[in-house]
Amino acid sequence: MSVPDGPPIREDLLLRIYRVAVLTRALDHQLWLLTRQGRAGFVLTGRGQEIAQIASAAAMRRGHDSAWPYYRDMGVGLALGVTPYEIMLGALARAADPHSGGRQLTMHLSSPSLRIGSISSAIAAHLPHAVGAAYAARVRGDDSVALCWFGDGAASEGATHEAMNLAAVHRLPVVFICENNGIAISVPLALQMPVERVSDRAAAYAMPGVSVDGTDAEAVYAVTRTAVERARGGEGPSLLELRVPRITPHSSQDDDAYRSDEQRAAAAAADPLPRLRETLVERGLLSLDEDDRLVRETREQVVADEDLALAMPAPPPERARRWLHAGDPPHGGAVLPARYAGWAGVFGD
Amino acid sequence: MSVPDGPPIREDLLLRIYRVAVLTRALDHQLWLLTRQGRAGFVLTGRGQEIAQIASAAAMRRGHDSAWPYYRDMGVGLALGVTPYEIMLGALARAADPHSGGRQLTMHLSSPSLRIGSISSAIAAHLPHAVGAAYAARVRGDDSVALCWFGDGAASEGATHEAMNLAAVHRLPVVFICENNGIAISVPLALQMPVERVSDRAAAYAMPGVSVDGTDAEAVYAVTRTAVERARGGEGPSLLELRVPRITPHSSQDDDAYRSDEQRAAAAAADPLPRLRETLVERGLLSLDEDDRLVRETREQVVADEDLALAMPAPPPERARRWLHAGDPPHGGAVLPARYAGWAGVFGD
Amino acid sequence: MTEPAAGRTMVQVLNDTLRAEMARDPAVVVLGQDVGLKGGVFKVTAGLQAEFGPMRVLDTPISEIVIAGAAIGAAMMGLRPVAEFQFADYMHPAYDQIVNQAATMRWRSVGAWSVPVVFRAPCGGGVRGGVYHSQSIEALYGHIPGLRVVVPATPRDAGGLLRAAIRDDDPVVFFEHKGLYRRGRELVTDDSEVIPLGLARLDRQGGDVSVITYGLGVHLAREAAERCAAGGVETEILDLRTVSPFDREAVARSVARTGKVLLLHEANRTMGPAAEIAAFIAEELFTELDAPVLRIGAGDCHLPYNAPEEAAILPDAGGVAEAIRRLAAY
Amino acid sequence: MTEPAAGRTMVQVLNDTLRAEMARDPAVVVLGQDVGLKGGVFKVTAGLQAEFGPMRVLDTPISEIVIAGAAIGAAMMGLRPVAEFQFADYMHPAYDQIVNQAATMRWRSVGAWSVPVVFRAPCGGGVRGGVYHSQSIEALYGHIPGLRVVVPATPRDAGGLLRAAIRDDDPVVFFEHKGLYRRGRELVTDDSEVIPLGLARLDRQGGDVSVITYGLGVHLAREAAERCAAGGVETEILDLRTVSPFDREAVARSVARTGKVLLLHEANRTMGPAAEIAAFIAEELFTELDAPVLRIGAGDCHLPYNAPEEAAILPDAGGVAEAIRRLAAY
Ligand SMILES: Cc1ncc(C[n+]2csc(CCOP(=O)(O)OP(=O)(O)O)c2C)c(N)n1
Ligand SMILES: Cc1ncc(C[n+]2csc(CCOP(=O)(O)OP(=O)(O)O)c2C)c(N)n1
Ligand SMILES: [Mg+2]
Ligand SMILES: [Mg+2]
Repeated sequence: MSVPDGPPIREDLLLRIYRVAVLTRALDHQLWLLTRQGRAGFVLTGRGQEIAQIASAAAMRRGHDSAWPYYRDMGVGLALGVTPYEIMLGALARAADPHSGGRQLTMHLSSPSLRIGSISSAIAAHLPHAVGAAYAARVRGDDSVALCWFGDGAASEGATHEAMNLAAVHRLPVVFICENNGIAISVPLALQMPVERVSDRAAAYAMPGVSVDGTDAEAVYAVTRTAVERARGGEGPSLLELRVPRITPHSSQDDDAYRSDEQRAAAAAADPLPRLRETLVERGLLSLDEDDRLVRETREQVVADEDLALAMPAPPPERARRWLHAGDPPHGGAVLPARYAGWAGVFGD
Repeated sequence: MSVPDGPPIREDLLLRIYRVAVLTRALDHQLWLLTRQGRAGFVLTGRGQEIAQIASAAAMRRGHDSAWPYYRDMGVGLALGVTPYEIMLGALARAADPHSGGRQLTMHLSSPSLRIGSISSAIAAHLPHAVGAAYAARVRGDDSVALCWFGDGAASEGATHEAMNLAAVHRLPVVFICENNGIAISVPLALQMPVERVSDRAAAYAMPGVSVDGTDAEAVYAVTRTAVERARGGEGPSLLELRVPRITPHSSQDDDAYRSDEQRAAAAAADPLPRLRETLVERGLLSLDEDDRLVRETREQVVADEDLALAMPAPPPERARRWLHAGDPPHGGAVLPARYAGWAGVFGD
Repeated sequence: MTEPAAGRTMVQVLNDTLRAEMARDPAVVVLGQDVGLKGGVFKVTAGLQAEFGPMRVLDTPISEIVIAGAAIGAAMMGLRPVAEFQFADYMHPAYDQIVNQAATMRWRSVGAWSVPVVFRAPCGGGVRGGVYHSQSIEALYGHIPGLRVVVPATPRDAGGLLRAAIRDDDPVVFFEHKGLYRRGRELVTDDSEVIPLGLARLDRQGGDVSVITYGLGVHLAREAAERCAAGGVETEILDLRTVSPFDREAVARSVARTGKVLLLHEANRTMGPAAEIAAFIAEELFTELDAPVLRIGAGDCHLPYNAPEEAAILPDAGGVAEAIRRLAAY
Repeated sequence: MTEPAAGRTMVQVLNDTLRAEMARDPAVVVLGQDVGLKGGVFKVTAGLQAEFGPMRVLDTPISEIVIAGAAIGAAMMGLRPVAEFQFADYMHPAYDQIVNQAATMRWRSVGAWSVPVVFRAPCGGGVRGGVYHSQSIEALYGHIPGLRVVVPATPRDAGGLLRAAIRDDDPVVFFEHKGLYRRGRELVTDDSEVIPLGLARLDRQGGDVSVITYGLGVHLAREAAERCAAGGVETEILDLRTVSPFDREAVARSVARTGKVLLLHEANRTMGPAAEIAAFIAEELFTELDAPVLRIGAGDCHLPYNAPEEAAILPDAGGVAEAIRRLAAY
């Protein structure tokens, strides 16, 4: 089965997706720098997967639909309104980090207000949560959809099978989005699954399965939009495969030695940002000067966030056991820089 | 995908399958009787699934291929050479039961010599074991195949997905055999999976998936034989769906009240034994007199086994912790009645 | 509902409590295998699907991971799921969801997410259930921060504790001993009673020896206490009700009263809950002790289907009485 | 192999031991995530796939259930699999296979089937790993009949114990503390040493106080003992090496020598392994005790990524020294 093409993307949206992609890339760059400098302990980013993440997130109804991303989904977070400052706070394990108070590794987002589930490092453990969120929507009779992002390796977990099966049996409003970067740390797709495409799995659950080039913003937006509307309309879950490159090593603790120079070069060559920039320039939506300014200003913004975050305190030791159970005073979250007043990621303006 | 038809079944084999089916049914009948009389604590049998079990087991190379049945597979056990006497010993929780020494519930077979894995009550937990057995064959370079039987409900477990995926990635010699009786205790197939056929799952693992009428001995034998040879030939795993009726309640502790009279009547009407008898009679392989004698003698045999088993002692309390670890004296097994000298189930003579 | 004169069994009280909580709060849902049409293999959920429909009482596939995981996600979105596992022995496939997800969610999100789920399962042996229908696994959850573990001993406690567990904003693992489901009836007149989690109940007074236990152990202790009373030994029985966190004050008070303690449970002895309580006493109540702290649990073995071996592994009233007498004579 | 003058780290010894056992016995195989081409995220399996091929060193999908389950089935067919979980924190999805299958197989088949599998996993905190790369979960397996649980403290013990675990005919859960992988080197001259499971090692002699511990705890205890020695307090350190079953005789001898015991581990305190040992002492060595049995474990909490909170939860040498002095002064 395959999802028919969705509505054509609005051009202003395409530009917004690019802006968030530039922001994601700038933050990504800065986090790797911080780690090399030893000021952050660990970094893991989604370089190469930004467009897939942002364009799919752009297809949801923000604050209404729930998002269940995984650790590589910085683009999803920024698209939904998480600020770079918060991500800096988390990467630097600062007390004010509203997502985990510096308790979880970098990029483990969590935001009830943005309806972003708490990311767990445990692969595929969140797919059942997304299905539970969709079940809750059914029970309560609201029309929210649960979108769930995960990697190709996550498709091998038993949890993934059980989640997709239950969602399909009851036609629950879930969109399963696999960011297939062809590898799981060092394990290539051919050792992960016997099928050509992750989307081939959809047939096992009688749900639509679509595979698109995850570096193509318009294609990603279209298929996600269609799957979201389908879910909202009571027609059940879909499985989307977004094919993307993994440009960096798995994480700052990985040497990537298991990939050949050619493989790494091929991944780098598949970088989706230049491609989207070209499209925008061709269509006269962005001039190269505007792009230069955007890139420069974005980098300045991220560096400013970094300086602010670096100045924030680490969690106090006596806080360690707080929030194990209900009843503790609220964390309070982070005071955002003024520039983020009304900030709403790709949905801005 | 679908497996091409296998070799036609040898007619003498068809008769043997029937003989074991009659034996399975007689034992089944006697076990329910024992339970109603309160002399056995619990009974759970596969009435309606015998032909599917026996004809599929008949397709394996006995003592060479490994068998990983589930609790309902009395037919598989008897086909492979387990004696009714042993099953009686187990159902009556006697010390001499060679399969579990009366430690497991009825029909939880285990026999290294017949290469039957130890049945666990835990649904689908044995599929990974079958895959491990196939992996061992690959490592050791022998050409044995692992056959694994399970129910439709077992298809929903994460373990099932992980097992099928790993087997398919490495084209391991496994045959997955789902006895689809359309229900899991009280949960109908439509609440268990969104697909029409369990065999639809095969596409997710790029393996052949075939669905046949599990009351048709020739069809079951043919598809299993083909899948076994395929596995032995290094072409990888297959998924077979054998559609069968569940004629009894789930077990002696189940009231079957969740099924309508019509549903129960339909299951009874799909009984595979009369069908196979007809075929045999039509083909002149069995006369009604011969059949009467077979049924009578078989019942006498089972009753004789029951009397013997009833006379055997229960396990001594001081044995309770034996065999928790290596080093304890062997169990020793059961002394079989003389009539079972050379007994080899469907492979007999 | 009006109380039947004869009182109610634990199964009836659990069923009535679920029904009342579902009627009271539309956020309460029940999910699990065979919980709907069949009403559960032990009938704890009987009649609920007919009353509340197939979504609020969901018959799930045989998928323990997503039973637990969907309950967690639904709880994060405002529901109060009661997830049933058909037997405690079949909770293990969901272990990751319960210990790595439910138990960590609030802490790892610095209080932002709540997971008000009750993970229910029938537990316990002595019912000829064999290896996979007999397990007592409370220790596997008692070691995990962020979880509470409850094991009721009486119909009244079962109702009051389940009510508290459902209304609690954090995950609770709730074990019901199969051997207690229909073991006698109790008059439960107050159908709104909420028994706070973490509070023990003094089941019997007696100055010579304290038996600290829970679940089926309470009934073994009662029987043993009767036998010992005949010989003039007075036994105090403390029913913990909540195994983790257990009621340290109540334990301390009991030890102060008798100075002699027997810890009892059906779970396997080694690294069982009794070990924690014994360690607590040896560490903080050392000077109060007049005798060694004795423990009785199952004999560190799986439970078989055959009766003689099972009886040899499980604790019994005779052994409990013997230990009480040993302590009294110390 | 010739021993490098500087000795070897625990990672090197584990790697050498796996290589030697695979060369010695063709039935030994290694399976897990990233164990082949990458050689494991901690390099414990480095170079093995190049030497023994992609089947005997199998890079599996991210499927913990079948990693454990296939190891079990392969073991039943005569192999001796060493199944690696990338982190102890990710063993939980395989919990059912390990406790309901591996642990019960021999017992439930009255001795007919053996499951000689080693379930290996890096464990432990203090490495900024956060909630899912820091867990110490030995208690979750120590409570299960049919399993042995091993946690080495030194490179030599890691090699000798892993060798014993691989050659053992029953399932062994083998935890390696990440903080010890590269913490110092040890000369390991005998590459054939098999250290029997269940035997403790006297790590340090001293008559005043016994610290009974294992894994990283041994190193905390050593540091604390040095500090206390300055103040004239002599500390004995007993390294259990095997957490379950633990060496009761060695514990009894140590208690007899000092009469004062501190139990120490990094696992969470409540219902941790130390509780079992404390209960054993309170029950069977009561008359030998000259002081309360003290326990130190992690503060019953998940472990965070940020350093200050993590340090507040984990045991440290300072706290251990304090407890030793408290006991000495008792
Ligand atoms: C349950 C579980 N097992 C193992 C791991 C270790 N691990 C962390 S990331 C990773 C690879 C994930 O690959 P994939 O799902 O393709 O996502 P990607 O990192 O490629 O985006 C693994 C195995 C884990 N985090 N959780
Ligand atoms: C892991 C696990 N969960 C739940 C159960 C309880 N249970 C026993 S039989 C059964 C139904 C199995 O249905 P199916 O797989 O279709 O086999 P059938 O009994 O229909 O032959 C269930 C849910 C179990 N044994 N194991
Ligand atoms: Mg990947
Ligand atoms: Mg079925």
